[in-house]
Amino acid sequence: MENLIALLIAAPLLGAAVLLVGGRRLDAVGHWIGTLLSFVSFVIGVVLFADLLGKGAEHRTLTQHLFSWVPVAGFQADVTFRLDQLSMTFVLLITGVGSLIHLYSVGYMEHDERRRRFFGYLNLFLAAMLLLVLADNYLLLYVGWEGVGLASYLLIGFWQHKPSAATAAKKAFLVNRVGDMGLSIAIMLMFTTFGSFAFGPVLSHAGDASEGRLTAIGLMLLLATCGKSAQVPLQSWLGDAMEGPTPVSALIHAATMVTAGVYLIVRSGAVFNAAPDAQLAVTVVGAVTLLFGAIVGCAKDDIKKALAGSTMSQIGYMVLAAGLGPIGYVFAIMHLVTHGFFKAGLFLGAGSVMHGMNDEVDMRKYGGLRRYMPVTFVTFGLGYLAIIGFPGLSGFFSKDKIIEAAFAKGGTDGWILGGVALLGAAITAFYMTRVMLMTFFGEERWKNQPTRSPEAPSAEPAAEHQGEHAEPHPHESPKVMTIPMIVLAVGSVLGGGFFSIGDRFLHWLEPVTGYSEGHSPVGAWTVTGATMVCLIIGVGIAWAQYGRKPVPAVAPRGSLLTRAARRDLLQDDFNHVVLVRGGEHLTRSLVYVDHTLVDGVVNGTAAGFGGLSSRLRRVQNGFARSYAVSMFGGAALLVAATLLMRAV
Amino acid sequence: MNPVNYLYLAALLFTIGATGVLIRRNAIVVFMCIELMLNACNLAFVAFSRMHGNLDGQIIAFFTMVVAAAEVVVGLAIIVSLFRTRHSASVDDASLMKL
Amino acid sequence: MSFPLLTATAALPAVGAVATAAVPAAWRTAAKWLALLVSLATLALAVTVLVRFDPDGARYQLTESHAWIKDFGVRYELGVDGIAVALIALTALLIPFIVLAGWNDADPLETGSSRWRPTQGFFALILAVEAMVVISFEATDVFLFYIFFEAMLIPMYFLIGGFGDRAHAQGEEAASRQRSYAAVKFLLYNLVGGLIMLAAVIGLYVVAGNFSLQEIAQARASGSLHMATSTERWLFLGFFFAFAVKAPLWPLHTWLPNAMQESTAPVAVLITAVVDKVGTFAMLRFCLQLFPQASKWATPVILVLALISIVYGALLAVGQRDIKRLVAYASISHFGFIIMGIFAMTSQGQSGATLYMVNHGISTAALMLVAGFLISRRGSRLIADYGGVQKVAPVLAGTFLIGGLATLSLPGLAPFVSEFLVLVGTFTRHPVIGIIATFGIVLAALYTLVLYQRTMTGPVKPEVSAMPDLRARELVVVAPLIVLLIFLGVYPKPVTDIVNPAVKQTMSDVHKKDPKPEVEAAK
Amino acid sequence: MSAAAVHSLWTTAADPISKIDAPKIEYGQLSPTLIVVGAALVGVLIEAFLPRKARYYAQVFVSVVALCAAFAAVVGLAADGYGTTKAHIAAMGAIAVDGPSLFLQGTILLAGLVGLFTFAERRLDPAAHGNRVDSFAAQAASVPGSDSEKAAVKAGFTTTEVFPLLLFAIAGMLVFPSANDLLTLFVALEVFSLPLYLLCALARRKRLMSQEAAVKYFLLGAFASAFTLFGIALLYGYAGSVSYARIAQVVDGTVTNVDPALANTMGNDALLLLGSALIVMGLLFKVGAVPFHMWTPDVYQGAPTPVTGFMAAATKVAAFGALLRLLYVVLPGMRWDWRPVMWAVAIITMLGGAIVAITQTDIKRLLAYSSIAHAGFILAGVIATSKDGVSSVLFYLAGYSFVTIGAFAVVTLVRDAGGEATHLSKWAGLGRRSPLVAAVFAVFLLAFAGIPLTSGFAGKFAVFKAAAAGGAAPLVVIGVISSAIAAFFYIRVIVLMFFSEPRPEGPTVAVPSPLTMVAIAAGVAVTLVLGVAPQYFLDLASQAGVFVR
Repeated sequence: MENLIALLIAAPLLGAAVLLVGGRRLDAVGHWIGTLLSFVSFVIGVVLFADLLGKGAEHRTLTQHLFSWVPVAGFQADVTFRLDQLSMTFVLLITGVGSLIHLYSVGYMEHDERRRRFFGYLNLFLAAMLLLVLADNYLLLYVGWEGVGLASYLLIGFWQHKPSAATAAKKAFLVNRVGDMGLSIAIMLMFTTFGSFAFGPVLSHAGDASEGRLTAIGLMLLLATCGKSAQVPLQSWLGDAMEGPTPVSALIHAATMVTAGVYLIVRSGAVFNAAPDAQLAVTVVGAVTLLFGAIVGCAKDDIKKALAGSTMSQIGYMVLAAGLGPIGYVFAIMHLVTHGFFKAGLFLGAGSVMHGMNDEVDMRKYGGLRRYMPVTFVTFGLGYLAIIGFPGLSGFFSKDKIIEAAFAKGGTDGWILGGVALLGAAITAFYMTRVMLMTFFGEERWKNQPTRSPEAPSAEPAAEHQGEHAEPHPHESPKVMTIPMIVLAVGSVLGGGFFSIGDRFLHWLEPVTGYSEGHSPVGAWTVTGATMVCLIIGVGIAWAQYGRKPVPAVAPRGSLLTRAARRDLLQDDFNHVVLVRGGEHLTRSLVYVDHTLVDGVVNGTAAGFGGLSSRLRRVQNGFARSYAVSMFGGAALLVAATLLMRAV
Repeated sequence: MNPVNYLYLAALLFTIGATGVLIRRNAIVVFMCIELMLNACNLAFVAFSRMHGNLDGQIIAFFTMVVAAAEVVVGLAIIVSLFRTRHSASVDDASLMKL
Repeated sequence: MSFPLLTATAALPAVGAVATAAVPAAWRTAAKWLALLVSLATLALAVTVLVRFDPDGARYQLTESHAWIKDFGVRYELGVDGIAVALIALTALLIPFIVLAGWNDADPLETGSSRWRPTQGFFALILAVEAMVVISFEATDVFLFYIFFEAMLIPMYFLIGGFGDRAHAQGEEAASRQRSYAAVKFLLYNLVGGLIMLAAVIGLYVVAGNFSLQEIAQARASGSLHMATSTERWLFLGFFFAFAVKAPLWPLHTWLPNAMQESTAPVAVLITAVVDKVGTFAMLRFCLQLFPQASKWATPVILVLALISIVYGALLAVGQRDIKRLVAYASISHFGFIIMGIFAMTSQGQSGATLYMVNHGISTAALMLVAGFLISRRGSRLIADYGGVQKVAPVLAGTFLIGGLATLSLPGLAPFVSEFLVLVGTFTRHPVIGIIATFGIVLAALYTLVLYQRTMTGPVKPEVSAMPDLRARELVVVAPLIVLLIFLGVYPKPVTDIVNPAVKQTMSDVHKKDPKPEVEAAK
Repeated sequence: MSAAAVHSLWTTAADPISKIDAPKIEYGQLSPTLIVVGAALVGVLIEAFLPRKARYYAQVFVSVVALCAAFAAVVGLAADGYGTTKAHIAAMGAIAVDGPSLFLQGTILLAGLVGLFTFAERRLDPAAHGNRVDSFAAQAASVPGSDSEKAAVKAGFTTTEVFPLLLFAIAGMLVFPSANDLLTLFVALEVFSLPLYLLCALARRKRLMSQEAAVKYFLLGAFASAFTLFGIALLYGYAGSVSYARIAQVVDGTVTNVDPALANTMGNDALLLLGSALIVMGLLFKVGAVPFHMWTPDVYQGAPTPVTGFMAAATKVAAFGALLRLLYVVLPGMRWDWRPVMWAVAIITMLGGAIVAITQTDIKRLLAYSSIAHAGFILAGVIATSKDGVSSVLFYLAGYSFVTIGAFAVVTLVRDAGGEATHLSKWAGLGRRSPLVAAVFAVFLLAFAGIPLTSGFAGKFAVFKAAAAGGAAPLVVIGVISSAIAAFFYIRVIVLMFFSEPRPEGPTVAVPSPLTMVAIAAGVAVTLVLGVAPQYFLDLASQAGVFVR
């Protein structure tokens, strides 16, 4: 059975290879090849899942050793896969959502002449992501880790002729590299600490290592998480990443890749459990990010950016949970999965809206669309309810558990974290409601005015093929796009309930992640009640602002906070001033130094000898008598020296 | 008379000759100074020969004279041809090649 | 005695060089084909060496030894260990691609004087360089090594100065001036290094009485040959200086950018990918074996210099406007990694360094050659003159990107493995240095992606709008390199298996053991 | 005939005639010199009695035969073991027949032979009025540009006297390194100097420069030899004899039967130091060591190029031979006095020559300065004061002389309207015009620069090795540095030839006769052989590394 594991990765990898090397002759069928192979991978995943279910809880870990990768003395890296409940969960999420989005993209990318390559990249991403979650050692995981980074780089920058896209792609890769640095240092630390970096030895011996080292490792892993999962302070790339085609945003920057950080922390649970300081840092990062993202989400008028903000904050929840240790791991993953459903659904909905609106992304130019695209409206609506945690829907269960866990951490930390989590819930309700209202309700602000206002340039130049400046004619998207949305909507409605009733998910994951019942100072129902209150407050405020009054087509100046939030709370400005400008100055001055100083010394020496030479040759003045003088002097010196030698 | 004095004289003559080479312009004079130096050497040889009581020095003096004569032959030839070309026997005029 | 395989491997290209040079002016194409065939034949020989070499056998294999210059205590001694084998294979592998890539670079512009035969000269010189590089990898006699270490400067010098890059903004006059400046700088810089080494070589002879690497190393090990500490250090410095110039180590690097910028892409590859490797190789083989104590003594300084090279080279690469200069500075950064790995004095570091030499050779070749194709199309080396190439020449852009990704050592491509090994190897002994060096990977991403973004993406510049995509010959050059990059990235074991035993030997030469992990968890 | 011999005649004159015994001269062992001298005399007779047309061929024939015969004689002697076991002092203590002298004589003879070929070259200059001309003045006596000169040229005169002069010079050089007493040394010095003075004056083109060169060379040479002579006088005063053996004994203090009357002069160190210093200075002048080098560039530039080539090669060989013998046979006792001084000389010579050469613009001057730098390198070997030192110097000289002659031979090929185009700027792009010549010259330059696989490298290595072994490590380092500086200007020439565009009015490369071709070919061959497989010659040199005392 375990021999199937490699096939999980092989299928999409094959697809990527075929599509990218195949060339134009595959343009006609490329997208179908890609979709097919991702479904194949999904089916294999399901088969393996069934197999795992068949086994006893403790035997649910399959490993497949392919070959020895980098054997150097003590440094032994193998290509070995490990399929346990945790990675199984991810495999299903990735391949499942992935396949749906492949399907969706067939319709979405219809008009793009580079569609084949797009699917090639998508397959590449699937392969890398599966490698990431299936790897049995950190180095192999690192390969997948950077692999997904590459795929995301290629896909964000898919419309390379747009400078903004190219820049965004570069930014994403660079910021991720900073995170990757953390991961590689973590691996080195593991090697020096345990003499290995395979999950088995490291996690089983985590207890024996000194806490200092473990903390270091934990913090480095956290750094990696910040990069990949867009956590503060490395979150800045996610917003720009929305330059990529919407399916990409849905798959990579909502459902799967950005959650890799959570996987990393949960996977390394053993290390964190033994390093409380590192855990605290994790929770702090999570808490900060969940507020940060939420606030940013409130201010954005670009529907995708708003959703991106929300993604950030939802991942904040997961990281927070993961930071809580055994009491949180399971719920982090659970929220991750449900979030995968509804956030993907939301993005696909947004894509569908843009598809109908000539790729307009500015929500202020939407309005009242529910009549024109009912399916999108319904699915998006369900996703919306799920994310704000409407009772009974999946978001409700998963988020609620996290908030409980946060309180359950106990002590002041517990109160603070819990409070933050609650606040976050309120804000979430607010901004999601805002999106909902601005898009589907209110009067139709897109009437009798061309889209594409200069101040809000569209992300999707696929529209170049249609008339840009015509007034949009909103219409429902084709089946191939709506079906995935419907499926995801169903998932986001039922998922949470299915997982939580009878703690199915808990029992499934516990053997891997471990679980300890936290005793929270406040009762479970109190928390739920509080959440509900926050929910209502958030929705209420949003309704008051965007439901009752008409939405101005041009954004009002807004409060200081709003303006800051529009600019991602000035994070980019900071980066620009400190890193970009500073870096430019540094490099420029270094180039100068290299040329004038380092090279100057070299050329200077040469010039020096030249000068000396031209000075010395003047002695050779052509007069025989002066030559005679020098001889005479020489003779005198010679004699003198000889006598001197004898004297001393 | 102490033969050492002859040595001093020889040294003096030699120095005079050398100085002449350094300060005189006319090639002929310069050349004569060189001859003077050679003669100073001869004097030294003879003096030493006397002091050592063997004749080698005196014989060497004869050899020196022969060599000097040969040198004169060659030297005058060269200097004369130079003079005929440039109509001046000044050593300093001959300074085409320098640096 | 058996067939002198090593001699043949070195001699074949030498003979080929002479033959190629002798081809009459009119038959230019014939000369090209001859050169290509010779280089392929050499590759075949190199592969035979690779096959005949037994990783677990004696340290030096396929040895040959003949008396040469008795009075200097010099013998014609050849022998290869794993490291040498790997590098010989790399050299022999790259030369055919270099020849193929430079196919039309040396065609005479004006069909003027019939006696001036640039094309023949070009390929003859390339083969000559190959011969000398190969033999200096094989030599186990210090003097023999030194001779070719120095002699290879001459053909390189003519390659740089004689066959410059045709893409020049300021016209041919300025071009030739800058070219000969670069060539002279290259030659003098390396000559100075070499001469200082000569002093050390002589010193070594005075101390040791012969030049046989094995004899001296054994004598040192057995203690029968005692060197005063100061003597050993001076000699070490003399050797190291030459190697540090050759494998540019900050601050002795400034010749490389000029040389690479002015020479044609294939020659630039020849410089960084092949010739400079002799320097790093020599550090590993001669510095560490002959002067173990001094090597350990100098390690801290060298590590710091290497570290500076890494960061400094990367930062300067970011600041470049000229594609080739950028690659040059990137190479400087990479050589920093290699040297760091060598002097980390750990198995990972040194295996990584050796692997790095191979991988860097391949990746630079890929990137630089594609860059060369690009430059030859547009006739400019300035990054600013490009833009949107990806739309008009997707394959070119794709290969360029892969080359770039290899340069930033993306996992899955060969350089990643070696770079990570070097980092780990350094980290285990010098954590701080290891961590700072890790910043290099971020900077690498920066300069590579900036280069790619500025040249390949964005709106299509009018000058490049008519740019043709890669031709068949060019694909033949690039494709195998890329395949190799991926293969060695996924399965480097073949190389490491060859290298590891040799590294083990070197480690024992310097009496170093890998540091033990805190917790013995590995099985 | 040595002073000692004459002395015995004198002292015995008073006694009865019967007691006179003829001095014993080993003619066989002196045969090389005697052959050359004889040939030179024959040459003089040829000038006297043969018709003009026939002279050239007769002279060339005689000279070639003589040099070959002399070389054969040297080889024969060496084969007889005179170089090693049977080495001894011949001609009543005047001449030493031992390894060094035979090796150097062989070298000088070969260099002379090759030089002779360049002398005899008659294809380079365009034929004047239908008769072939060589690079020597039609009639040395006629004033440049005068009618008599035109007439001489028209009549197709040629100065065939150069051949006997060359032979005389060679004869002197053969004696110089093997001279075993100071008088012989001095006579030999003059014998080979005087013909060279004349040869310098005989250029066909640029006669003014040629004459100027001659004057400078002559005056300074005579000046130098006067110093030498004075030094000899002082040493004679010091030791009471001019024979090397005797002086050495006195220096070592192992002298017997001191006449108390001479105690005040005998063994007076002041005399010794002064004397030896002055003699050494005379030799350093011939070698062209800083600060006695200043004649070198001017003379090298002004003299006819074949003469320059011969001079640069052979003079150095002979002079260094003599210097070695002086320092190793006569003055080993006072090694600690002269070594530091020679250190200084060697250092400034290496650096000075190399540095000044950087900015030269005339190829002949450039080579002149490079020869100065090389003198410095050789001095490093001399200082080693070991058997290795001797043999390394011998080897270096052998390699160097051929490279030099070859290089200057190439210079004679590159010509424009005004004769040889020696200004560097005219050499631009030579590699494009005539790759072969440029390549050959490049080989010579690389040999000068001491690039491996050339004789230059082997020689330099041998010398530095000896020096380092002799405890002169700092000297080696400085030598290495100055070779780096020197490399710069050799490379400049190569850059000029290959990397710069040819000038439209640039010089043409004349196609030489087999004579010059042989000279150049010999240069290349020796350069490469001594570079790649030097062992045999190193053996030769090290066998010849012992002086007889």
